[in-house]
Amino acid sequence: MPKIPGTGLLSGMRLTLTRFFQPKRTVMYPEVKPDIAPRNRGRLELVTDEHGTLKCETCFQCAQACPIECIDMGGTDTKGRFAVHWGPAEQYAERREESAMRRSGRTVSDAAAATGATINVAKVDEILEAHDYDPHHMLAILEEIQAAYGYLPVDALKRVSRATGAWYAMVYGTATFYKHLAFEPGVTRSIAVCRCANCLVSGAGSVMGTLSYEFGTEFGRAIPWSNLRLESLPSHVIGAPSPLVVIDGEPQRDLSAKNAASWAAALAGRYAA
Amino acid sequence: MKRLNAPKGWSQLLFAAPTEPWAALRAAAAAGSAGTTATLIDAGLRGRGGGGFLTGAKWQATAAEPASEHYAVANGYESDPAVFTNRLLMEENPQAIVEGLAIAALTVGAREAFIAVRAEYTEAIKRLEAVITNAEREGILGATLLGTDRELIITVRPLQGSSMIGEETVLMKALAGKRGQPEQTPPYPSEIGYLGKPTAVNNVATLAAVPWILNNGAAAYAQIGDTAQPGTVLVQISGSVANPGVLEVPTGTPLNEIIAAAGGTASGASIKALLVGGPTGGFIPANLFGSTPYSGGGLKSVGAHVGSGALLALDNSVAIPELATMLTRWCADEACGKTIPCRIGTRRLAEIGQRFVDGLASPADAERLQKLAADVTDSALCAHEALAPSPLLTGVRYFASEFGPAVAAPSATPTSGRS
Amino acid sequence: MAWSRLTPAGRALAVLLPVLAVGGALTTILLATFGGAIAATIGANLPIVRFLVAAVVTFLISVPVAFLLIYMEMKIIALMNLRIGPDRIGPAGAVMSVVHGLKVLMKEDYTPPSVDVPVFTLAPVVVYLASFMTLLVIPFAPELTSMGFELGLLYFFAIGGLSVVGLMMAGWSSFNKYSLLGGIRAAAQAISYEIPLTLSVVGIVILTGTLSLPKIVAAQDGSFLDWFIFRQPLAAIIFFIAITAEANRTPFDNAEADQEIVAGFATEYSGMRFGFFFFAEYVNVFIVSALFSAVFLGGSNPPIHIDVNPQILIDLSALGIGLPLIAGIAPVIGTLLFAAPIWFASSRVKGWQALVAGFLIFGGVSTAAVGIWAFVMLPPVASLIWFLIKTFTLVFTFVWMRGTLPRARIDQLMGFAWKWLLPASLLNIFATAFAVLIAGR
Amino acid sequence: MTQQMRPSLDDPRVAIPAESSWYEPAPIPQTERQAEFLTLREGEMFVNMGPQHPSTHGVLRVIIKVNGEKVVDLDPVLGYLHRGVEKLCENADYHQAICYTDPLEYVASLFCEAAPVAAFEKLMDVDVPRRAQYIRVLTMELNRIASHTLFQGWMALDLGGITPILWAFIERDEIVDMLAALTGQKLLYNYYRIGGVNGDLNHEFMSRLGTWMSRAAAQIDSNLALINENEIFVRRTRGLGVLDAKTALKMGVTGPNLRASGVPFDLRRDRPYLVYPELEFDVPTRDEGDSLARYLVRMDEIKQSIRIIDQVLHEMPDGPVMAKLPRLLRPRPGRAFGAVEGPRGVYGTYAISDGTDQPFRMRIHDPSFVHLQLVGPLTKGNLIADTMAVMASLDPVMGGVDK
Amino acid sequence: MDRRLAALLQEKFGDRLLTPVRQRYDESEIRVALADATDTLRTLHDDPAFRFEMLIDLCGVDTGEEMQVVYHLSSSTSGDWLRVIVPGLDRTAPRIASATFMWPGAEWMEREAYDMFGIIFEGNRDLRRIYMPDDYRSYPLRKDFYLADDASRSPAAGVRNMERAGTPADATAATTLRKSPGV
Repeated sequence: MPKIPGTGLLSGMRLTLTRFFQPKRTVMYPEVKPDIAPRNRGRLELVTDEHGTLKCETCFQCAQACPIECIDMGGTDTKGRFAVHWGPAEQYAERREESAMRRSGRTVSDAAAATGATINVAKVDEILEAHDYDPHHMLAILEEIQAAYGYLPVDALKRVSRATGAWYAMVYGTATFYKHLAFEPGVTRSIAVCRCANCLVSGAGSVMGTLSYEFGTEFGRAIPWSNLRLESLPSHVIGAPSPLVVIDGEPQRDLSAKNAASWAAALAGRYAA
Repeated sequence: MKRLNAPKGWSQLLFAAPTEPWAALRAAAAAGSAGTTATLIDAGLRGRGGGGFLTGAKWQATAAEPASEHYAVANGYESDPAVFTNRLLMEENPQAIVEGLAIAALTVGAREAFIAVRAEYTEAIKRLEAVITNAEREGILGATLLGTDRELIITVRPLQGSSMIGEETVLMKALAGKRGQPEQTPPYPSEIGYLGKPTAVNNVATLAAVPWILNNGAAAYAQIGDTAQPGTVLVQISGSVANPGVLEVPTGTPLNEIIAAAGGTASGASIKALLVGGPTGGFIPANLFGSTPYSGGGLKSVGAHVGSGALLALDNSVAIPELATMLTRWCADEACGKTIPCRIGTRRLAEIGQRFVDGLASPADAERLQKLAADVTDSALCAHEALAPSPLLTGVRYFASEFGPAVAAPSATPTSGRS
Repeated sequence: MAWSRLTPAGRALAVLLPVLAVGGALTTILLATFGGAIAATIGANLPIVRFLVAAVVTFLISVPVAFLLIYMEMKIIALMNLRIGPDRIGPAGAVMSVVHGLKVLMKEDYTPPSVDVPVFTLAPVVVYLASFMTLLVIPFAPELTSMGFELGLLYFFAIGGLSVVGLMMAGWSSFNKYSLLGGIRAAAQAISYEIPLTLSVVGIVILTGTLSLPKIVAAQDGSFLDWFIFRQPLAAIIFFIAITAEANRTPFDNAEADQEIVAGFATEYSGMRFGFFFFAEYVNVFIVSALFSAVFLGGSNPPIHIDVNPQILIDLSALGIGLPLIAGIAPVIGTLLFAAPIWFASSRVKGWQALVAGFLIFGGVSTAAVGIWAFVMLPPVASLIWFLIKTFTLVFTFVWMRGTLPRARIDQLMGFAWKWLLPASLLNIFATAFAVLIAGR
Repeated sequence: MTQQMRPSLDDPRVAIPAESSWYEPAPIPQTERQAEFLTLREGEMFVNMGPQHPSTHGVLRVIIKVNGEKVVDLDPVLGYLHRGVEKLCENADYHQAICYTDPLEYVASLFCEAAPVAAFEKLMDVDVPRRAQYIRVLTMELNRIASHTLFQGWMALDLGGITPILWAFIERDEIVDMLAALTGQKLLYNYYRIGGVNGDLNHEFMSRLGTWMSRAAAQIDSNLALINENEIFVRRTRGLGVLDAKTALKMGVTGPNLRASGVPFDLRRDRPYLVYPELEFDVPTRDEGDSLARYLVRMDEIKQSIRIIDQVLHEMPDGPVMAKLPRLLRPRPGRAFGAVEGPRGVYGTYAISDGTDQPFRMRIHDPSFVHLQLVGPLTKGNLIADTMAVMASLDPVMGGVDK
Repeated sequence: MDRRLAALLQEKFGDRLLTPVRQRYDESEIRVALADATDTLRTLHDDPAFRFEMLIDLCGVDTGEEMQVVYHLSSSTSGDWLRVIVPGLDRTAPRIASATFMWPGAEWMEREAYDMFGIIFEGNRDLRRIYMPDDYRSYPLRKDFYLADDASRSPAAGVRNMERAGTPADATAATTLRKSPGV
């Protein structure tokens, strides 16, 4: 505090007067928008790579790590093989609907949701009753439902979800993961190729390549224009030759490493006709 | 696929049905949890699923974990589509497996135990269930375990739909009816397993050895095969050998002896390499057969691993790069989709391999291959991912010539995967 | 034509026309008959009429003045804070304060339950009345004093003191502890600062021998050295501090110290009632500044007398019929004159833009010319301009202080008034009296 | 209590007329202290400040018992911002817990991260890379300056000066912007990780920092010139709310408030926790212990912080900014107390691990919480206006007080 | 971490300590019984050998089986820090003597401990809720106080992915969520 009273006030007044003439620091907001720092983490969005395809691989790591469980994810994996959904579903009932997966911003090739066929769920109830509504028997329940209906109707899945208390996302995730569970109705026949090392050595690779090229679909999916499914054989049949191709459970004996490709082409031709 | 009878001197115990059924179980009940685990640790029995943990220690940890429930699971699910060792074991010696599982359950204090089997193995399932029902009728298993008031329910759980189920964390989820994706370890299933409860998961091959150990003593077992991890393992040898089949081999047996046991090479063929460990295994060139013992450590040193216990003998007609690429593509298709490096990286690896096959590869590709493989292995949650690159890596390592000029000399070293 | 077929405007017209007709007729008749009498009465008591007119005028002046000051405060403090301040409405946001006023008008005028309704309603009126009535005696210019009567200074202090009553009323009737504290603070502060305020000008009264503001201003005629701020510096300082406290300005704005008692006496007020307090405060600022400039800064006297005596006699009548012609043509020609260079200067300027610019420039120039002419030729205008310059310099000072100084604590405030200002003002009186005795005028 | 009681408007025993239902019912005293507080003598009344009040930082509510303008007694009411952070942290794993503690003290949130991170690193036995330590010191000191500058503005604002707060915000904004360039966020940085920091220094941050450092000291000094010398300010704060060293220690006061009472207690020097022992700086103290001293001590600390930043920038080593850690953090069971010296005092986090990936118990100690109890003792007998001055000089932040 | 302090503590109240002085990281830790707590704190505060004049922190801990009160002290003469743990408070009715007689600043921390754990500090003049409203019933930081979303015991127990494993399926308000660390 200065000796002469009042000089402190006056020095302050002088300072404000100088500031009065100094350049101003206001940011004219609506016209001038401050730039957001490149490391900003404030925005949750799915980023795309240089080819325009989404980088998000729906690995769920973010959804599982999110401390406040605000991240809700859905979509298909990069092979388009199974649709998946993750999120705090127990807080939002509507997230048990498959629409949640569509809200997640990615096109969902969701066969179960596509076939909106309403079914009689009486059989589902029997199955659930037999399993005591225990979500831990989910696999068995789903297998029996498939045995009963020939495929997994989405209504049945919802029923299971509601009855067992498991999220629809969980039921759906389970159903889409295991290859022997199918969502396509009316797919009765299958062409299965064994992919064990033995068969690969003796030309299973060329068979697969030819078939998927001829049928225009990839393995593990049903062929759009027929009741036929291409799949890879889970395990080699003992005593069967290799390469091994099983059509509707019938091991094919008449092919070898030499004629694999031509045989497959012929097969495809037979089916196309 | 038939079972080959082993040459002289090879001790055979897995397929040997216990002379007196349930004696080992009674012994275990008498010895108590601590005693049993101590015996197993002395015997040095290690997991055959590739994990290589001391079974006794694993059971100790599981039993020590405080929880309202414990579980024991026998893993008879083979992820390799062309391997039938477990199947053969389950069909021929179900008694030992059920007994071993019962001992495990008794030791870890489980009241419920499962045997996970491929749904395709109908015969095996039938025989296992036969054993279980008999035991329950005799009051050995079931509500009254060995006549005591403890209960032990053993059920056979047929599973199918994914080759990932062979992985133990995935198996936990599959049993619980969940999406079959692996979990981070630790926590191991011995802490948080089936339904979040401590669970003892063992391969059937491991369990089948347990009754033998308890019957014949730890010392007898400890002096079989390799000292580091004693005992015998099941090996399925196929490909261009005289008579392919399943062998029971003491650990540490050199590869060439195994081939000899399988009747040597098929007529008019010369083995160029062995594919050890199924689709995710590694190639081992012929010049290493003599020096490579069939054991975890020995195979790791050359970039391969026991894996599913399959040996595929390849003759000169096989093009290593093509085979490796196709195997990698199989790995990519089987990927569960949890970790990005596995789902994407394996596919990229396959593409690089395809470039080698087509001869379009550049030196950059060889480098990228190594880097990417290292990433995939490091980020692995499960053995499938950790081992997926090994075919390409070992191929590049030992058969650089076939991969063309792009590969710079065998300098490229494979990264050892965690298993 | 039926009533129903009429548009609303038509209906209004149909009602108004007869009314207007009748009213007009009546007024003409009345004026014709009693016109002389009315004129006589007006002439008889001119002061009353003058007072009424002055009152109306001051009231009309006070609102725009308040708007102007509010804008000044917003803008100046903003600039001192390195901000830009109001800049959206009007040129440089000049209309912002008007919009504020409209907003206040449009807000709900809420009367909280359990307030003392009549007092609560009356308080703002009293405050505003007190502040704008003091405008009556401000000598804007020698001829521009609405009520230049004697005792003007006394009148000022008396009426200015009234505003405290209003604040007290507000504080008490609001049924709010903050308001109560605020009202009491205001009262205590006003009471203690009235005294030095009044005493500080006694010296000037001694020197001039009058209480009439115009005469005090007249007494400071001559160069700026004759201003009382130089002849009575101590009084000037005391007076300045005292009027700061009177106007409730920082650092003496304890009555509505928003960090301590939320808004003081105005806490419960909203809408236009709050607006009245708001306006009154700023009108006060203007008035005290005006008073200071009148008493100490020589009011409407220019700092230095330069007697330029230009004999510019424009005999408009000589132009005869040319006058309307020039009046009509001059703007057009001027506009064109100013527009042409702009239009030629750059090709990007469109014609109409050039014309608008030219018209504006012409307007500015001609206004400036007329202003200068008026300043030079008409003494009242010059005086008014000088007076306003001084007053707004003081207003700026008040705003400047508000932008700089923190608030003094209430007890320090009172202590300062009683322990320092009062003795100092007394000392000033005695010194002046002594000096007058010595000089023995 | 010896005086005979008069019924007063605020006396809880006065019956409230039914039609005037806008009174809030009088609280029932629960403790001896509250009962004493609620009894009114003649001429006393309660004035309720907050939770919405111009000068209660955040949402503090203070019930003041006044006798005229004189404060007789005062009772802060907390909890308007209570979020139960400790409970949340017990249900989040170690990484997530950090981002819960972040918004505790939104004025200096880096310190709220630093304390739990320090505790967790003790539990995990992690060695933080040296570069990461330097970056932490750098960012923390920047944040300290930002906080103190803002404090200066608040102090002046609570005393009625409106300009300093805006100038203070100009300074703070520059620091906030450069921290945003480094961490990505403007307020809740969430930058520290167990075993290091989230990202290495980037160019934008360094350039901003350089330009700021070139004129920071002068600019802040000239800002101070506005009120440091100001008679009104000095008269209002000098000798106000004097806190002597002994009381300060007994009340558990830390940080600048304690140093203003003449106790040179500074964790950075007395219990060094990053690379602070290698840096050279003074611990400014004052002996008066009044509001002015508390204010001036903080202003001196700004200079010291600039000094520290200068050294850090010169000695910053190269290397990694993150230690190698497992993906799943499961520290072995144990207890650890991590403490850092923040702009308001000691921020402490007391973490108990039970071997799982979540803290078993996580106690958060915030200095503002302790300092707020001083408002009562320090303002008794002063005026209402002084309540604000004292509160401002103690510089509490309600986000930290209410957890 | 100085052994001197450990030795000093040992010989000062060797018999009172429930466990030997524990020194981990840079912290010293002693445990005293509920009965000795007050005397121990007083000694630590007054004894010229210690002079633990600053109470850095006071907090309650609920281990699931018992309540604990933890004091963090700092010495003004030597820069030592000390953690005093008073275990063994009854979970149903935890009571302990207040520390305000020595550190008036402990008042609010004790209020907080009371608010969060229901620990009653005898001698605290102002022991009432500080964060929670006065009419609040339960004590939030106790281990048997469930968050809305933690391990909801839904029919889908074990199915929820983000749930914390190890929750007893038969968890009631009485059983604790997590086992005590025993440290």
